[in-house]
Amino acid sequence: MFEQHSPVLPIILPLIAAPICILLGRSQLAWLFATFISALGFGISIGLMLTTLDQGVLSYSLGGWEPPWGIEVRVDAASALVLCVVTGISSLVLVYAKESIAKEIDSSQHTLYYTAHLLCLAGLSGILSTGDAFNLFVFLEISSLATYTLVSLASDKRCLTAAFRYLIMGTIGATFILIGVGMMYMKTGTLNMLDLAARISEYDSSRTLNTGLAFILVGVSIKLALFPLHMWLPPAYTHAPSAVSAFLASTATKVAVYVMVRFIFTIYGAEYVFHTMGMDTILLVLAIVAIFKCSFMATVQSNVKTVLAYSSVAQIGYMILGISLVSTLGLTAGLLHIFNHALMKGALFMAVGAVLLRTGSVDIKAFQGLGKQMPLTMAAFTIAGLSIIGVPLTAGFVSKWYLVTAALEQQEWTVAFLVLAGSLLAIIYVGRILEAAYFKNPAEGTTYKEAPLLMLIPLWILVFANIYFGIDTSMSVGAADTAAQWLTQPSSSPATALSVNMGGATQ
Amino acid sequence: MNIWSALEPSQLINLTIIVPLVGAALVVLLGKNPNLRESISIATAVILFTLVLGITDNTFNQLNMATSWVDFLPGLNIAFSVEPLGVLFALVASFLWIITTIYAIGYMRGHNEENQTRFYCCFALAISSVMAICFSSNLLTLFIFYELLTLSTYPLVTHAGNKNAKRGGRVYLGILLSTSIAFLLFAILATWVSTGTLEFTPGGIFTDAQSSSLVSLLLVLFCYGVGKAALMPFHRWLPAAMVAPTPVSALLHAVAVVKAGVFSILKIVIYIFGIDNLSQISTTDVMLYIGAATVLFSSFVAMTKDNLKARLAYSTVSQLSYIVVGALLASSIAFAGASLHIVTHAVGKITLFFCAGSIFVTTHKKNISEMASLGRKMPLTMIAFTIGALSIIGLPPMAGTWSKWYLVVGALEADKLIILMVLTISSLLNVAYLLPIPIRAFFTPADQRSQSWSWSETSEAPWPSLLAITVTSVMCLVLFFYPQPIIELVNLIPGVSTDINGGT
Amino acid sequence: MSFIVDYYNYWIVVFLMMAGFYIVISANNLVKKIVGLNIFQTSVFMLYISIGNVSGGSAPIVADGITRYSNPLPHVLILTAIVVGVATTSVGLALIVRIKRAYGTVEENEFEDKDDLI
Amino acid sequence: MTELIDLVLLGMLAITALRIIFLKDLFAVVMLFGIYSFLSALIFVNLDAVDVAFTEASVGAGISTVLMLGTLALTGRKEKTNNHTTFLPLLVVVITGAALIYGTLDMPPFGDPDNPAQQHVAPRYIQDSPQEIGLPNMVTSVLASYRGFDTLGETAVVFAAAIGVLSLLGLPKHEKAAIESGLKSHLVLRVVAKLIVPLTLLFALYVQFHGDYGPGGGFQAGVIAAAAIILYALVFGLPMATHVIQPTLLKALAAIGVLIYAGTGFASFFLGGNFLDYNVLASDPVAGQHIGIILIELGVGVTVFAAMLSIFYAFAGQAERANIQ
Repeated sequence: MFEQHSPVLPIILPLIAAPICILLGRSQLAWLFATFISALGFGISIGLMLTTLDQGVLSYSLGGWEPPWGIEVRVDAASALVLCVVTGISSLVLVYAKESIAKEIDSSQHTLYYTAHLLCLAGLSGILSTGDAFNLFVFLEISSLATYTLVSLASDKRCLTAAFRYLIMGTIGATFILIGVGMMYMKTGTLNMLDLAARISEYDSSRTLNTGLAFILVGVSIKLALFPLHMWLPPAYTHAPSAVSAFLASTATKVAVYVMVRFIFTIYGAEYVFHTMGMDTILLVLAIVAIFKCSFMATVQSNVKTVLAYSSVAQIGYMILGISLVSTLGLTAGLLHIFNHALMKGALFMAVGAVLLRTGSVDIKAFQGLGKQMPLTMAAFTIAGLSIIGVPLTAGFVSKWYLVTAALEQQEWTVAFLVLAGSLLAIIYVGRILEAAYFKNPAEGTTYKEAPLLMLIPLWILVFANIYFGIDTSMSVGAADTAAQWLTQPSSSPATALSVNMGGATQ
Repeated sequence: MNIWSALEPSQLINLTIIVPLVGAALVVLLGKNPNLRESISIATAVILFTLVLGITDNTFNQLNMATSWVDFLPGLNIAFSVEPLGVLFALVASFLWIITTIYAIGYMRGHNEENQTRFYCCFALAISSVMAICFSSNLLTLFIFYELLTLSTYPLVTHAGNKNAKRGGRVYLGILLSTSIAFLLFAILATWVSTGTLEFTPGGIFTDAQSSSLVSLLLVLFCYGVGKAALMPFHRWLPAAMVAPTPVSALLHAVAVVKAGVFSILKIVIYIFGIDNLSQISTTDVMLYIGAATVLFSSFVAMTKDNLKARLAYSTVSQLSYIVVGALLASSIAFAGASLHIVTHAVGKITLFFCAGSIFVTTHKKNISEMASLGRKMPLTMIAFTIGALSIIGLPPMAGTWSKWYLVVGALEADKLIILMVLTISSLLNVAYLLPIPIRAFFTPADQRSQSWSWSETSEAPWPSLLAITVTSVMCLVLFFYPQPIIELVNLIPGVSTDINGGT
Repeated sequence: MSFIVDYYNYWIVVFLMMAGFYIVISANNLVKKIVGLNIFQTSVFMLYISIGNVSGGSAPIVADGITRYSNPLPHVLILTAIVVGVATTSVGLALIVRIKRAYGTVEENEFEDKDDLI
Repeated sequence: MTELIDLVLLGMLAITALRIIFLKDLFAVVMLFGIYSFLSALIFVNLDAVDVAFTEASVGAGISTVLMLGTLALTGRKEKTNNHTTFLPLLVVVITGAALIYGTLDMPPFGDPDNPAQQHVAPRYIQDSPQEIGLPNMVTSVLASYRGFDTLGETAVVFAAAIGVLSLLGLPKHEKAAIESGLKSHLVLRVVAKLIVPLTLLFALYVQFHGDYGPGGGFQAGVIAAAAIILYALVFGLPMATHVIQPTLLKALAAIGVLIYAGTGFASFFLGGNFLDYNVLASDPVAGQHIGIILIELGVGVTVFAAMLSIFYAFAGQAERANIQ
């Protein structure tokens, strides 16, 4: 009986599980329960993915009120793809978290951690599935508030300033989105995304709509840490507990990229954004600067988590670059990189978390000699690092392949070359850490044990996923390609009950 | 000759790639027991060689062999197929792997190296990648295993684990990965986008639909993208890689890795650009002269090196460019010469490296200046060294004669007199930097005493190493007198012939 | 003149928003930043309510004899947004309390190293 | 007339905002912010948004200000002068403001009934909601039913805030503190408080259940009820308050409120409707809507009350700690 409700389940399951976690009280129970719920959400998301690829868009009217009067949950291939990433990573991180937070978070707060994690998951799933612009803002705020909490749970005091900076920037971003949505509403009288799209397409150009778009793009850019609005990200990911860094780095910014895609392609339409407003050039330039500036920043950091954080900002540049190429192939590349980057960054942060657990530090010095002492962890780190560089047979290579192909298809030779040149910087920042691990000798008299099994299992699942999706790309590319096709040519998506509905609604 | 005739021909390709992998796994499993571990290594090498022999047999019988692993992207898969050039390279690599393994047993034990299991394991992995490169049927497959070869040899280069090894490894990985990602991958993607295919096709895949400037650019990108071919200025990694143990230098940096580089260039020239189209590409001559410059320049550098391995490394850089030059002369016979040079240079240079390693293990001497009168102590080794050196120089009765001969004829046929001069001068330079070593060893007395030499003075390298050296130096001779099978194989390459003016 | 009557409301609201925004990004004291954030958001709420205003309308509660109501939708949205605002404020203030305890200051330029700068 | 009042109020807001920029005394800044909130509440009333005004007054001027004052008590009331350059922030603000002004130039005229915002979706809420939902207060209808999912999200946000504050500051242990706290020594305050607290609680209940007919609802009621306890805590001291309503109970209540709301949604599942479809809760759709709205408003009220109060407890607990030290 739940099948017809499946589009809304990934949101409300964690939402209802969060208060239950509080009532359960004991952190062991909360852990089991949260992991179970998250895994359940992952299962449902995969089901949704298969259904959308098979039957097209799924629409679900909350409260039985048909859109645009009620709120609609609308799952298409793009949402389902990112949803799978978010719920999947969340499940793995939760498994991983038990051992990881034991050292990094005060034991009295473990239950709160799981609760906040579930709330964040609910918020992210909500952003991904909702078909209503204002509802998106609400879920954005749920996930953001939970995120601020998660970041501030670490024992290092610097997490507090990081969380505060994140809070200020994030709230400014959210408020900008709110302003943008208001302006859209002002001109169209609706909040439903499809309805907005239909009504915006009636305008060739409107100052209010232009401003609205600009505010939304700036707001989302803060959330997704697009250069130069990324300043909140490195400290937040550096000082957050490792499990949180792993979760956020592979989901939160990805969801923000999804929001940008949604606003550009579904609501305003690529024509409006790129031709009327000329946003593609701006995004392209920012993306390339992000890739080089932040990759370079990553090469000079001594804290490994900071290295990974800067690398994240650079990798977000790749995603935005894909979007800014204004083509189906470019969008495919961007979406694909969302998926693949989640696999690599998740694994990298998990490996670093394991190192932190054993050595108590994430400075690059702490990695000295770990190649021998924590061989499994460092092997995982190596493979995920190679994936970041984009070595063949890893997921990262597939992303690079598509990005460059997309750039060449648009005759952007320089861009294509820059994408590849950017990965050379990745060789440096990954290489530095690997050299420390394999060539330096550990400090005198220190011996560390291999990470506990409960951390190694999720870590290696991600590593295997990196290899698997680097070889068999049919699944990931297929989903990204379908999603991109539907986003760029809405007419090619299979007809749904809703589009019939909408015909009546937009009269 | 083909003991695997019971198997389906295409399975042989899979086996050539998988057998070394299985070998690697077994090596790791049996790492605790050195004797067993090394037996496995040799057994794997022998099995692999018989497999390649089987493939060679099938090639002569004109059997088509192809296999596809996975569909990587729509219209693009990881696939393998056999063509004569690949067979040639596979023969060389798999045969020399047996020899090198035997040599390595002597060397590694004699030197009491650490981490021998990792060494044998990575070695097998590298050979597996080389096999995959040999039989790759499209550029993507070639690229993937090209990168894997780089990565699997990295632990070998940095085997010593000290500061020098780290620095060498950094240069090694840095240059090879950077050039392959920034240039080779870029060129492959550009080819893919502009032609829609990456298949190796006799006669090339570019048509009139691609602008000539694009094709010219791609040629440059491919030549520099294959950093393993060590074309200047991206040659620094090869001397840097000499920090590795000598068996690694011998097989990988004289045979497998560098030859994978020039082999890739040959394959790209013949199956992506097409020999006939080469002369119409405006950058061919540019790259040709860069190759020629590399030949000369690195020979000069080699003369200045006192460290024996460094001198050999620069000699390798120079010899690799012979092959590049041969490929780019746009002449069928020069191309044949280039292909042959893969074989002849391999046996010659591996002999030299083996000797260098033996000298180091026995006497701990690295520098040429310390090797005076070494001929008294290691006469067999130094005789082998002389044979190898003569082969590299290209003097009869050594194998190197043939390839140089064809290269020279090719240069004449292509009417490139400058190249002819370069080849001649370079041969003289070879004489100048290689022959002084045995001369010094045999004729310069270490001190003033002049006793007559006796066997009791000798202290050669451990017997496995000595055996390996003997085999390779004999090969140098054999291939001079009996090059026919190899030449026949070269003639099977589409559009390549050792007959003047393209044969019939 | 009608132009001004049509838009003065929006313009002043824009001014208020920018005043709040300015406080957020220029203030050195963290509490003041939060105050600025609240002013910024409250002004955005005013923008929304202005959108929903109908001249001559009345509050959207059914009453006899009234035919023209203001638009209830922006009101609903802003009710939600206000709650979101106070939620953010309380978490922000809680962070400030902890920062004060950990660093002994809530002035941005007094944190120890560059990494802690907000 | 309305326009004139509007203009005057907006002018006062502008002056307040400017003053806040330049004031260094944070206590004054926070008080001015309270005034700013009240003024905006007045504007909301003037623009017919009574529910919003109610909320802004209780939240912006009430809870937010109290929390800010509580923070100031811990962090000091003076902003220090700094040598920050004001140029960059000014530039950013001017650019943003210019973009907004540019955007306003195309906006539909203020207050025009023919604006798109008034045309498309909204008319149905105004015309049909009294029949479809059966409530006179359209805001409640839209909030609780048409856009009930937003409100569920809003409840989750409040819950998330409570989780955040609790994880940062922790709840005070409920024990008799050794030292006297609160303002117990002031007789007048004690008497007035004793009178006001029950009245406020009663008013909260009224707002909670009258929200269907007039301004109000679960959110405002929750805030008001919390305010009553806050007043109690201020006068009689935090230990007394935590004795009356224990912090752990609050934590559970905050969770239960969300569960009531989401549970109502799940109930719709089992009765064959979509999530949050109240029509199926009773045989008659309108009756079903009524039941549903009462339930979810209750959920909102409980969560908001518990969350706001526990947030206050957390801050007050910090102040208490600081005092002891």
